[in-house]
Amino acid sequence: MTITDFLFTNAPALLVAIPLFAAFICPIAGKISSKVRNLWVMGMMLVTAAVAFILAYRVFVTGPVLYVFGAAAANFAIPLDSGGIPIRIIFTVDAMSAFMDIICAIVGVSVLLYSLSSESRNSGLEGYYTLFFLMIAGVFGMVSTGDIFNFFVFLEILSLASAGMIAYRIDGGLAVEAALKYFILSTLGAIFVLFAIGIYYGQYDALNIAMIAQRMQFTMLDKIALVLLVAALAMKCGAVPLHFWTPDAYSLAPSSVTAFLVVASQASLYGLFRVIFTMYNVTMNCVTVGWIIIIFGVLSMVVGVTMAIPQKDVKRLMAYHAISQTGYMLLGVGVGLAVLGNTELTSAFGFMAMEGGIFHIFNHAMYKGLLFLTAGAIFYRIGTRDLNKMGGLGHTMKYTMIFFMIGALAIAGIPPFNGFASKLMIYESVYLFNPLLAIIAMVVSILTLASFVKVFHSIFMGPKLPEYADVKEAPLPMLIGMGILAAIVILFGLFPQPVVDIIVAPAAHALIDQGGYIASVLGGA
Amino acid sequence: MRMSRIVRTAADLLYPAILIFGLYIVAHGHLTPGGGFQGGAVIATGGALVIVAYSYKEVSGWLKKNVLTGQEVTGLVGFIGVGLLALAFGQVFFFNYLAGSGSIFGVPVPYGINSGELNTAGIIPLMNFAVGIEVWGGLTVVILYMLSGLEKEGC
Amino acid sequence: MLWNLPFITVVVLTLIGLVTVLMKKNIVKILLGINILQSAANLFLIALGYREGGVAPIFTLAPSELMVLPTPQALVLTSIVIGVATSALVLSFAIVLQKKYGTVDLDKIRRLQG
Amino acid sequence: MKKKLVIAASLLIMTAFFGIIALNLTFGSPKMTDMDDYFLSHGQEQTGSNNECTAVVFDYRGFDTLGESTVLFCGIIGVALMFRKIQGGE
Amino acid sequence: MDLTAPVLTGYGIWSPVAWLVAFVAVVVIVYLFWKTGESSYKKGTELERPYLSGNVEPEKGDVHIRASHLYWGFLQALKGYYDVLVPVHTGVLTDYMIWFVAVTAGVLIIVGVLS
Repeated sequence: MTITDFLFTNAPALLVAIPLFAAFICPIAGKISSKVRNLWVMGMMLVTAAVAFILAYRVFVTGPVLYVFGAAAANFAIPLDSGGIPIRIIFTVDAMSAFMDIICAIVGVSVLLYSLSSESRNSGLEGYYTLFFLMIAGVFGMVSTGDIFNFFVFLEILSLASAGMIAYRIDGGLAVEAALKYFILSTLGAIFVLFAIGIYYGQYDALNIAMIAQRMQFTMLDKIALVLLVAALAMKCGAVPLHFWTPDAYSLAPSSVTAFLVVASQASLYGLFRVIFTMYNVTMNCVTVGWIIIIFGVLSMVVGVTMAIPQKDVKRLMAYHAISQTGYMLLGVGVGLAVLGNTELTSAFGFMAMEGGIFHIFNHAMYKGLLFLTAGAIFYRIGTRDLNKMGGLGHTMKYTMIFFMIGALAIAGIPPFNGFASKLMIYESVYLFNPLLAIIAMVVSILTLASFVKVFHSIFMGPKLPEYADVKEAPLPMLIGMGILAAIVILFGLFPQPVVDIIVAPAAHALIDQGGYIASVLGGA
Repeated sequence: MRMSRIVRTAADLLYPAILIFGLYIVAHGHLTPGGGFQGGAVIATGGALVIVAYSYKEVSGWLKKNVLTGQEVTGLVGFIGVGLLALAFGQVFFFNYLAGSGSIFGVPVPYGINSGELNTAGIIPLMNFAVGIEVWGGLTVVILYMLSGLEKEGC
Repeated sequence: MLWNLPFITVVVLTLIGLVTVLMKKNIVKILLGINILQSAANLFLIALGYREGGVAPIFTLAPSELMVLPTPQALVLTSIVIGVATSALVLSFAIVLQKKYGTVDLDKIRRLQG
Repeated sequence: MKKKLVIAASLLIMTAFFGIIALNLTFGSPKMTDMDDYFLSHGQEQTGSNNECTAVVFDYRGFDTLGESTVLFCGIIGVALMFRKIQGGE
Repeated sequence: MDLTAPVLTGYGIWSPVAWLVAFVAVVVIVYLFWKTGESSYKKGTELERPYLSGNVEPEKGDVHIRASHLYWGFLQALKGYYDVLVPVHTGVLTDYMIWFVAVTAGVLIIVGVLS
């Protein structure tokens, strides 16, 4: 067996095993010296990203990849003597999972590069990197797994690691308050998820998502389980009116962590879509659930952006924008869900709306990560997040200003950056569904631009302030980290169609195609 | 604050017993109720007993946080290592490559109800030991960290 | 009604847990409420796996071949350990907040708002 | 006062729906048992473990157990971060 | 694969490259117009300083408009809306959990009873 075969076969397992292994070694590596630790984390991150890209390549070329833990062979999903039921934990990596893997790998690499210098002044760094790798493992596990209980376990890994990271700056106590709010809410959500798992297990004696989907009858109990899962995962992804933890946690976490928390929220969003589309699909009442998702989305968009405008803390403002952008994804995919039962409407605009929503996940992770990283660079140099105390930094931090401009224009949906492409897809397809929703989406986009003009003016414009006379440009590793994300923002803005064709459309198709998912696990049953 | 001599002596006497009992639970995880987590938790309870009987200052002299963290990491690396070893043999992650192989822990088990044979179950006892070591170190170090947090405040 | 008593207990425990979580203001009490909710979830899973007259799924000197389902017990084991980690983290948050804010009352831990 | 009303109403609804769950399931006779019957009948020969719970925990669902140890590790690292000594910095 | 292919959006198309070409063309035209203007601006004279009705020019730091003064009118116009919305974010964890459980209950009613 050659090394390529080995990698191709075992990529889904290595995707989670390598970050976990890196995290386990990290406390020891930190005891030796900080150089060894930095080398270790950077090397392991690059290996993880390479594995993620190999896996994504394989998925986009050959279709869904299975990995059965502990079986005789990696794709041996159903034992011969079991009567057609999967019994082990199965990783089912389809196009949507691979899409999320790519996002996580890109943001992970740039954030880790960035934090090598941004966090270098702090104590407790081995814990920081350990928890960072555990977050990466949690996201990879959540998006790759095909087993609902395994999903719950990775959800818990993600929320514990995120809570530890949010509380990282303990000295003021504010960060601990934010972490407490995040963590208790997410634990409550996790208990709801556990109840839902119990309901599925009690009815169908199955934990595999494909198996549950095949046996799904949409009884009263399934409705309750659906609601528990939707509420818990919508809370985890920060949809209004369950968004209250988001601004606190995003603004108090270190900026590098915040950029990754965006990806973590989107992993929950992925979970929400996976539950709705793969486990239920058309067996449920798509119109009702679709409209619930749309209402979550519209509320998120409007409340998020209007709450952002009066904020004085730059990261809190960006956090509200993150909520608002999550609304676009929920809107796009919700419209796709609402017309799912109707083939004609789906092919007319439903599929396009879903493509827009899913493409927006990618774009949002890139430009919002970039914006949080620039905010972190500013905080690193001047030590405050208060917009009222800032001004005139454009004279000294030129590269940071350029990166901020790219991110701000992308989030506001100004051509030719990537935010415009996905937002246009959402506007035009949603307009065919319900014109009012499209108009709300456009108004929200305008308000986003207005809000970022304010941020840009108060941070970078104006005369050089005397208190920031000797501020220098951000260090090189931070600039490289931001540069990677900025390059992707521009690249995907200039060439959106290849991206849509290669990774977005297969991902949207993988979500809608419930039968294909079941067949890939249960073998054409 | 240290407790009275009676409590301390009782803790001294009980600790080895708890240790043995916990290790027994870990070792027989594949035959009787129990396993790595339960056994590790039992041993950590013994640690908690000692910590409660003596003062934190005294205990922190014998139980070093770094050593316990190292123990925890050792357990975890052992656990994932046992799983990853399967990849080295060309098998799937977490494949039970020792069960029924005739080597250590590889004796074929008699089917149905039987009286139990310790030398069975393949990688399961190895993983039980790894998890037991991890939980032992981990739960003890949590108590120590929390006490150190309270200590700074003076209660 | 009586044959479903474990499930009724789950409902009662859930209610108690939710009331504790929503009405109490002390962090430690809220943690206890969450632990009650977790116990309810664990009891729910365990009760799902019971088979009339079954014994524990261990073949060592088992009294009968009729056994309860093993999967819920594995799930509950996982869930209990997750609960332990959760409790540890929340308690340490409570200790740090007590040090920094001088209180564990949620009504007073509200410097982040708006 | 309005808050109490909301709490009462939502608790009532939650309890009602959880009650529906409780009444729809029967204790003592699971609806489907095919996966667990497989564990009970094949566990001994496939894993060699007499304790089928351990067989499920460490073999059939071993990956969950890795995740579970990781959760514990996460909690411990988080606690360690909470009580670390801060040297300067932010 | 055609890198520059436009995105089909269901209603129209979006081609960034065509947009970019048009953008550059417009910029060039604007530049040409701007070039034809009279360049009477002289450096190092009174023209450089702002004219404030004969008052003394304030310090540079004082003329910077701080963030909280921006969009004051917008916030004032929507005062009723913000008076409702901002107090909802109380900062008390209990309220957040009540929102969570109440929304769950509401969705339970919608999905479980009404549909």
